[in-house]
Amino acid sequence: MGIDLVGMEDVWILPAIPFAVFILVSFFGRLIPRNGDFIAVLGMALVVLLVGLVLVDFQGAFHDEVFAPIAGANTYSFDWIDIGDGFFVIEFSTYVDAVTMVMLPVVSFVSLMVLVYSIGYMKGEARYGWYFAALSFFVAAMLLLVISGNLLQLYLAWEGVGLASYLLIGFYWERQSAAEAAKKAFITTRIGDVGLLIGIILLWRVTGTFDIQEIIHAAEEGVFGQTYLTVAMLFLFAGAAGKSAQFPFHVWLPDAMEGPTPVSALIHAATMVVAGVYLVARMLPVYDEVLIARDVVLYVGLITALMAATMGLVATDIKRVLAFSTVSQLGFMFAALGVGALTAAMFHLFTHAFFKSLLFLGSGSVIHATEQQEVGELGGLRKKMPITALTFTIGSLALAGIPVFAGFWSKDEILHDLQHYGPFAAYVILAVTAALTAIYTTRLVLLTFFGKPKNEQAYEHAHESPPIMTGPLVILAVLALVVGFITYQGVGESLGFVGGIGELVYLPHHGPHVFKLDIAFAAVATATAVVGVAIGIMYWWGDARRAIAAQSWAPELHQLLVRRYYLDELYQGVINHVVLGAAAVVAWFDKRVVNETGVDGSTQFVGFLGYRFKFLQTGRIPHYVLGMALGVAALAVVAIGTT
Amino acid sequence: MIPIENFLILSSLLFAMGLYGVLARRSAILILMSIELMLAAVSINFIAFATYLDGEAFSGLVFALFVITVAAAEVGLALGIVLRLFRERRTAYVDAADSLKW
Amino acid sequence: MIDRLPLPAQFDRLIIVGGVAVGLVMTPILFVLLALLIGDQITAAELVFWLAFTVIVAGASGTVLLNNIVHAALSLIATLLGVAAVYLLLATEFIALVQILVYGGGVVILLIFGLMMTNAQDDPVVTDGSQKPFAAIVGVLLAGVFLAAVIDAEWGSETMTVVPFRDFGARLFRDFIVPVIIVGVLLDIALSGAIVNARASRIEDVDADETTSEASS
Amino acid sequence: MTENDSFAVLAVFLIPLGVSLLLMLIPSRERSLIIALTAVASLAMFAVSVYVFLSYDFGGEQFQGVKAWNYMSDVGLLGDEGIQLKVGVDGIAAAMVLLTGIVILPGTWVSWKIQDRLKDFFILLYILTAGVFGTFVMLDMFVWFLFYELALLPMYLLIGVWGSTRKEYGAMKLMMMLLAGSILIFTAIFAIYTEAGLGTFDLVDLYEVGFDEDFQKLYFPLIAIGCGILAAMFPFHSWSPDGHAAAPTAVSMLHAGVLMKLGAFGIIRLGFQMMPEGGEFWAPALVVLGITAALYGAISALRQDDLKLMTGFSSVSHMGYVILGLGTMNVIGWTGAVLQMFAHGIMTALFFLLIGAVYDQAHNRDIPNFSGMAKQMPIWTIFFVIASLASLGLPGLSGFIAEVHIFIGAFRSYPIVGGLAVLTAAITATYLLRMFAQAFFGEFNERWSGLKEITYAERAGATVLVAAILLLGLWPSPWVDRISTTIAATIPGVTL
Repeated sequence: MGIDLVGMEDVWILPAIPFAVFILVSFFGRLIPRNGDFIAVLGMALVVLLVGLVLVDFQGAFHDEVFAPIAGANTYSFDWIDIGDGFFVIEFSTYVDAVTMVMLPVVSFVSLMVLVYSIGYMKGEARYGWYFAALSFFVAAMLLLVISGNLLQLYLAWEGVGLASYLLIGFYWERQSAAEAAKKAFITTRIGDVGLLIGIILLWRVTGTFDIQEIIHAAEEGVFGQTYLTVAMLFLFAGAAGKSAQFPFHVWLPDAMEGPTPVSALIHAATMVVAGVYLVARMLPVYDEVLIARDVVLYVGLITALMAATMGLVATDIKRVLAFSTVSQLGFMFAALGVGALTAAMFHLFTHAFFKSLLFLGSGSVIHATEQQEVGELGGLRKKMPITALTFTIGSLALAGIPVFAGFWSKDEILHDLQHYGPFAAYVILAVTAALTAIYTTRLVLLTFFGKPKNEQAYEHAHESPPIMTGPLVILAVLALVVGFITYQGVGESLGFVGGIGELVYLPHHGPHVFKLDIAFAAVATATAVVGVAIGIMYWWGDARRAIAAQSWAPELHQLLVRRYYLDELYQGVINHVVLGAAAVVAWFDKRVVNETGVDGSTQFVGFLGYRFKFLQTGRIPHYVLGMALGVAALAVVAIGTT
Repeated sequence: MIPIENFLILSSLLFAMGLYGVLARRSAILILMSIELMLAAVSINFIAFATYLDGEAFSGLVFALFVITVAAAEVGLALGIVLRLFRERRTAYVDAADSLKW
Repeated sequence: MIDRLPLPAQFDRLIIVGGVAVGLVMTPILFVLLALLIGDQITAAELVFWLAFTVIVAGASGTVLLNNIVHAALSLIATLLGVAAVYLLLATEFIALVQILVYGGGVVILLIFGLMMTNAQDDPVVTDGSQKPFAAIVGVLLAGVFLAAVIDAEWGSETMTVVPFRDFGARLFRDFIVPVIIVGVLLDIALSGAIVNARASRIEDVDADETTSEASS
Repeated sequence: MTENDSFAVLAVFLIPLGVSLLLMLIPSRERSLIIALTAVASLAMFAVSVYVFLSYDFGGEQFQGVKAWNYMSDVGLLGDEGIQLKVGVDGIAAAMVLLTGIVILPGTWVSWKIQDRLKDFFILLYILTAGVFGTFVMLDMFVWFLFYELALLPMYLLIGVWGSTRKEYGAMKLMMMLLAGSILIFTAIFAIYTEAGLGTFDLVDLYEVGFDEDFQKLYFPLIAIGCGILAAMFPFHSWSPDGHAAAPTAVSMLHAGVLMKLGAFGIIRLGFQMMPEGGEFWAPALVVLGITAALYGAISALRQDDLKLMTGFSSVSHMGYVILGLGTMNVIGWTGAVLQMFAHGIMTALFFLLIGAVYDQAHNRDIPNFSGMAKQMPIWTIFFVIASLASLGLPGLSGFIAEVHIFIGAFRSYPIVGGLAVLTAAITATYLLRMFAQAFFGEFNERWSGLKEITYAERAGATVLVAAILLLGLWPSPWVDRISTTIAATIPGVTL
């Protein structure tokens, strides 16, 4: 009974709940005790519950073979706009398939964890209620995005999460840096969104529909021209790259750390930034039709992964290291998608969500305790904050790709697929990146929790966070430890699925594949991770003297990384000189040419003529009479001449 | 019997001379006189047409009569204005009255 | 003002100059016309017309050309009398009579009064404006146009209609009574206006006006 | 709509006209009476316009609520029917009537703040409103033009007397340019009348004529430019930023919100409906002008410091979308254009309301002078953010609905132009967010600690507008249905 109550056709309820919470809390938050935070948490818990029910229904449908896991179906739709009797239709439609079913638990569960955690973290902040309202709004938009059956609705939700991100990055808007970061994030993603919208419209132009599945069918049937489809999919990817902070749009994500830390955990690590990955995964059958576009995805992923990892090596802000890490890991996912490895990408997305949100929440716990974000001011905190230190370390090991931890399985899968389907260089680059990941992760853990405290005052001040914060940390740590195992067929079956994630999430023409641990390959991957950890320990254990030596070994290189390859400066320069320069030229043109020459000029011309002609008005009667007489004479001459 | 053209030629010449006077003279009094010439020319035309071309020979005469009458009134009024001008500007020259300029 | 006017001397000169001028112009024309009349070339009426023509043109010329304003005014009288003669030739004695009475007796006298009240000084004056050449051009042009039109046109009827004096008066006061009354009112208003305009302003006003005009100039 | 609804159509312009006459009889010291009267009037206009909009049956005839009164029919010169007072609405007009009804509501409320000659202000404002309403509902070309002018002329006094900053310059420039446009329209109107030779100014009859193609090509630009000046079409937009900057709040709201739409409406009514072939011939030019204006206005706005100037250029940019949408010659683009007219009207009215609210206190609206205003005036900021989000085309708000139609319409006909149009939306986001970061966020500038939160009247007005923004953004089909069926049925050159 309860199981039938909410099925796949009712997924529209999922975003509706947090949206209702948003309305309630943002308008009436002041009237509710505790500004309505518990409403947000309870609402989210309800969503998690419903997601569970939907999941059960999905499994049932899967077993009954009501629909194939990938083909899916629009489970619910109504026309929102209809022009010309179905010629141009914008509909509201929900679509559920295995990819959705990966996303839904991630989004809802991490959101619940973050909301619970926030009760402790945000305690006593101004705009406490607004925080929960905005977060609920974000979740609503994100859930809507995930269940969208058509691209325009997806775009709507896409912009919705962008808005939520903007509002939450700029939560501390009194700080100019926060305001600037919010602006930067919004504008950068917005530029990507231009591409997304263009891509959507280009797809519509040929197929006449926004429905994702119909577009995929059309692409598979070869309705599109190859070049046309390539261009369209590249535009679409621009949107995905913008939202997922891929090169060259990655600049906004490190700055987005100006927002409250739980926000970074939820939006800028676990959920929103993977929307790009989700979009490309959703459209992957189409990308498979145009390999050039898919290769672009691969290369962008590779570049981003490597670049962000190197930048992560030198970052000193605990949250920024994690931000670079996020960018880098998103690069991993895109690289996997770039070789058509849907399973690997979604699997990594899944595990990454848990351990990266764990890491962010852990860093939030540290910041909450010490009010310090720079690793140079931290150190030795494991004694003061044992739970945080332990969970953070688990998350780090997962990120580094140490076996058993979640990250190992998914990263291994990606590397495996790259080795098989991609160019060899791509595999090498990602392997190196994996090693670098291990290095900076180790560095972060060592500098934060080990060694001697560098700022005694902050250290003295530090204390373990309250249970409402450590509780989510522990839950997430457990998950970061175990979720990787769902790749195994047996684990999947025991949970009620047909098998491991590879048998659930796959492209139709690739077919399901049963995970088998390739011991040799896994050993190589593990060795890479262990070497990375070892290098990290070697350089940063104790007083980090070697690390400083390495820094001074090539100061230019170090500076290059610290300044993030000067890309921010480049963009700022382009904005200052090219965009604002163009704006200045146009403004000048408008002021001088259009207004002062064209408009004022014509009035001045008339005025000038008037000034000249007024001298005809001598005021002397004889002159007027002469004029009159001349006129009469002229008229008389004309009259005579014509008769 | 005198052909009508003779009268018309006479009035044309008279009118043109009057016009010349109006345009060429500076003194307001002389301009008034020139206007009288023009009016006389017009009256001649009226009467000539009435006598020669109109069977009743009436409207033209009445018109001429009114012209004369109105001319008298006009001269009276105009002289008043001229005197006024003279008082204001110490001259009766019309080009002194140019406060309408620009 | 009046006593500064050198009236007697002017009259002397006027009589001499006027008489000589009229004599010089009129005598040859008179002789020619008489010769034509005697030779049956023209009728008496035509003789009178041509005489009147000569007087009118000469007088009008004098009016518009003479530098001396008084001479011009006297030329105007001659012209208007010539016009009266033309009216007589057109068999409209009444209009001729009115012409002489109103113009000769009224208007010209008024003009001469105006002259005396304005051009008090005996100084040599330039009575013609700077646009004299243009005036000549326009005058000649217009005269040319009129003459061309008059000569070019077909005038048809060569008979004269003579309206008896009595009929004229009867119709004037029967059919045109309203215009006549209106003209009467107009005259009245014009006279009042003339009086108001011409009446001397109070001294202060004059002074004020002068200072403002100086300031503005 | 039933037969009797034509009285509702009549009422939309008779109410403001009657109220302005009534106001003339009230002594100007009776402030509260004036306020009460205008409150009632604004609500009445709102109610009637909502009724007109809702009762328009989009499955039925093109023009509904039609009713004609002849009053110059016997004049031989003008023909048998001559000039009539003929009213009626189609889907486009119904939407525009609703827009006016919505905007006049807050427009009236915020004007109660005016201390100086309140009565005269309202008399002129309501004459202007009557003109606007009348233009939307008139179906007689001559009377149409009469009301068109009636909507323009009070503007001069309203700006010149109650305006701010360079008000004489702004008022004069606005008036001169708009009247220049009127001359073109006037010429075209009489050319049409003569060419048709029907002896009537009845638009419905004239639509049936089918003018000669050369005639259409010659006279369509006259209408397009003449009305385009009022729609701030590039390069005739110059009056718009200065005029808006100088105008008092309510006038800016009505002007940018409604009057500019009158221009685009005129292009549809007299241009495309009358001369479809000419419109088709010149449509590419409209596309070029439209996209130029959109980009140009957006880029210019990047450099503006004055809030009102920025909004003015933003209006130029958004009206560029309208022109672009009309130029696409397909139903989607056209629907988008009309929706954009509505959406921009609401949103820009909200902008000017809010700018006016702060300018009244601060006597300053230079963006760099403000900082951290969200601390002092949070409600104001929230409203402003909503308006800006609508302006930059955030989905779920009115701007997106309109823009996405225009983008898609543009892509159908001219893909490159469509791409540029989408890019413009990003530029819009850039200048608005720059303004946010500078004026609303960051450290609070203590200089403005004396500023008070916006008044309750302003809050109420802003709420009405925000409600409209959300309604159109989330439930667009009432608008889309009415507008798209009208367009598909009545504009000959416009295809799906």
